[in-house]
Amino acid sequence: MARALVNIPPKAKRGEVITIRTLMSHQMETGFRYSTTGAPIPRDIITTFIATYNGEEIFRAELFPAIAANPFITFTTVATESGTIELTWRGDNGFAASEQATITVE
Amino acid sequence: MAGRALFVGLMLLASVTPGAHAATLELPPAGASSCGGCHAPPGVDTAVPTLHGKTAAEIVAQMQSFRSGAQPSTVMDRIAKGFTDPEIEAIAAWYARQK
Amino acid sequence: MMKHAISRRGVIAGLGAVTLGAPFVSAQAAPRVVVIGGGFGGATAAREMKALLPGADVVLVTNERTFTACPFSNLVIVGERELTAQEFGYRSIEKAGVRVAYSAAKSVDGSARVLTLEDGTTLPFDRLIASPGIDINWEGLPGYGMAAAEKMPHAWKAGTQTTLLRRQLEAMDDGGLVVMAVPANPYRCPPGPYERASLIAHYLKTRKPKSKLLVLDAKDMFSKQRLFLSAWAALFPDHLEWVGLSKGGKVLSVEPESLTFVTEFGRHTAAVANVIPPQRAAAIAAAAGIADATGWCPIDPATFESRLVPGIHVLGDASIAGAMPKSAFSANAQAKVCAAAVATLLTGGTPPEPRLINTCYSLVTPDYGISVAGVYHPAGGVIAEIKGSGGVSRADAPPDVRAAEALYAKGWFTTVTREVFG
Amino acid sequence: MPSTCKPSNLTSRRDALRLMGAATAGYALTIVRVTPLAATPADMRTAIEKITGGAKVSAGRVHLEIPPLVENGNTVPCAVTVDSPMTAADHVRAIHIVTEKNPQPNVISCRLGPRAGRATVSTRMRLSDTQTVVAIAEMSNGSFWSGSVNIIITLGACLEDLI
Repeated sequence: MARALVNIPPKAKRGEVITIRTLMSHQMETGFRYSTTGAPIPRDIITTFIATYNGEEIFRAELFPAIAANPFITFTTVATESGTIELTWRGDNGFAASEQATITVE
Repeated sequence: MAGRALFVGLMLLASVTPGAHAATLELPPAGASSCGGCHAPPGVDTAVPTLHGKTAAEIVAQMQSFRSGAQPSTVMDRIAKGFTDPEIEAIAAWYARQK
Repeated sequence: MMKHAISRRGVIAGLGAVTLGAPFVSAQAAPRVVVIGGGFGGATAAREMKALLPGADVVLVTNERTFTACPFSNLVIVGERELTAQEFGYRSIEKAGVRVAYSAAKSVDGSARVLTLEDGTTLPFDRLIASPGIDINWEGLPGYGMAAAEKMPHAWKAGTQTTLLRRQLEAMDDGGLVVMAVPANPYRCPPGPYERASLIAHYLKTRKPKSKLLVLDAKDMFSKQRLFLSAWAALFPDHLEWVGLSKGGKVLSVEPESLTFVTEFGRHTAAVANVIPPQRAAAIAAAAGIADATGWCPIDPATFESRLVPGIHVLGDASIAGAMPKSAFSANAQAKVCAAAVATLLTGGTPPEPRLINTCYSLVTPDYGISVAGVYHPAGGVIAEIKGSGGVSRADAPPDVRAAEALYAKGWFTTVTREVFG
Repeated sequence: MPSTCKPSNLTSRRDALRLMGAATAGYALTIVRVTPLAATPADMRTAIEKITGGAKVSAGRVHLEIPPLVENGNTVPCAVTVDSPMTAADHVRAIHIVTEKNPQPNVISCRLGPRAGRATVSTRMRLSDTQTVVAIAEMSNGSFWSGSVNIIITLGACLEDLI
């Protein structure tokens, strides 16, 4: 279901600061809207984004309804060693998705 | 145009107060100047009909039926909805005076 | 206020100076209006100004002797029209009594009310109307610049760029990938990229059916989107792919040597590359002090007078015109309203509240037209759409309605170019 | 018009779209009415106090990069960069973005550390109106710094109601 776009460099030099771009498809329903019948549309957003590098947390974000649909988050990290970068999104109504990418550090 | 120029000139000649001058300019009513972007004077051959030579009553009736949807249209229904009856009447009267 | 000795009385031949005197002006002075920009906005304003105030000394400043119109230039790109059909001169405008200065506007002294041209001419004015249009923001897209535009044409100012893109499409082997980059708002002609995408897809489908167009867009939403998307799905399912912002469509940089587009999440290499770059008000706007930090010109919505420099009015693509899009139709409509406001101010009156109309036609194929229209008025300090008016063509319209809109599009171009340049 | 809409007259579909903005291409909305919600500068101050625990916030070191003129408040690109060496001894612990007039002031709160290498994050946010956006950085020494920028939101000219 969930569709993610991730841009992590496959290779980097040791100590290099790399940019990680992420986008998760999600409508981010704000909870501030009403349907045609006047009933409030319940909030349905991604609330948490976590990035780990070989299991160690390197970045975390708490998201609010003011984040645009299809949350886009870009951050940086230092390429320390070869391994796996894992990205996890969690949200309302049990939303959970993750993406992995391997990076080779020379 | 020549008539309007002469008119403005004469009124300026007879000027009294600054405020009087605004009245001497014969400005088209609100919205009317935009119409000429699509509606050409007679002699220009396009798919869009000319407004010159129509009576004010004809233009008013047409605009009202565009606005109500009684007259099917492609774009004029959307434009007619931006004007009140008095605005349409003013535009129609102004076009009826154009030669 | 007239601060300058009148040196151009000779220009206003045929009109007795006495008829020109307004009470707040020295007795012999003709109001001097200088208009920057020979496009739809400027040329309309100059002509309308002269028609409303025949006694005024109206000077139109344009750096080209031939104006090349952008509307319908997408048909030129795909070989359905010749560039000469887009070209217009200023002879009729001169005949109407407007003096035309063929030079570029260089600087404006807003307090002394003098415009200086590249050729050194100085033009004092009582009111300046600026309709300078856009400049490409050459710093706005890394990798893109004037040299890159020879390899990856923008074709967003009609002329040699238009024919360059056309030649590249004609020279492309069947099976090639055409890639177009579309910027975020604001830019000239909001639906323009999508009309161009449609017509290129139509060209590929009919002439080079193994080829495809990839549109990389920095937006998720665009003008007439639903109409375009449904037309593309029906007409060009194999020839046009649109990638919006949230699908990774935003182009971060280009590599002109290899015709490569670098997006947030990938790379695309083209056989033919069309980069529609970020834009801003033409350079004279910043030089005149009428552009703000946004790169565009804030205005009073009733008179188009600059919020930054009194006595200068700004219209057309360079202005921040609220809900009105940056279109030739808008510029033409705004110019007439602006000229009326300037004429009223010069004769001591209070400009009336205007109504403005815009209609943007787009061609999906040469015989398939769609449109968005709006009626506008000043509200709350900006130009706002009148509630309940306007909108886009019906989604379920039959082919004869689409064909009629294509004809109306052509009718509009014929009429407006005749009104302005004919 | 965005810059003139009072909360009480946010009733048109276009306003609804602009304010709440879940619409992406082809996504059918069923919304006709928008609740008249808008935070106040006081709400923003409260949100900031909650972030800082009442500590003093100094202006500076935090740079917000947002286009000054935005036609579509649904998707406003935003980058925050903080002047920091990002060493173990001296780094940014958190970056927060808050708004003045959105229905809820908070936009995002990011936790980072020296492993980030640079103190910079980007996202895309929703802005309900022309307003001030504030970014706050929490440093490893416990100090708070902020930068702010005023963003003009205009109605997306020529934009179609996707309803």
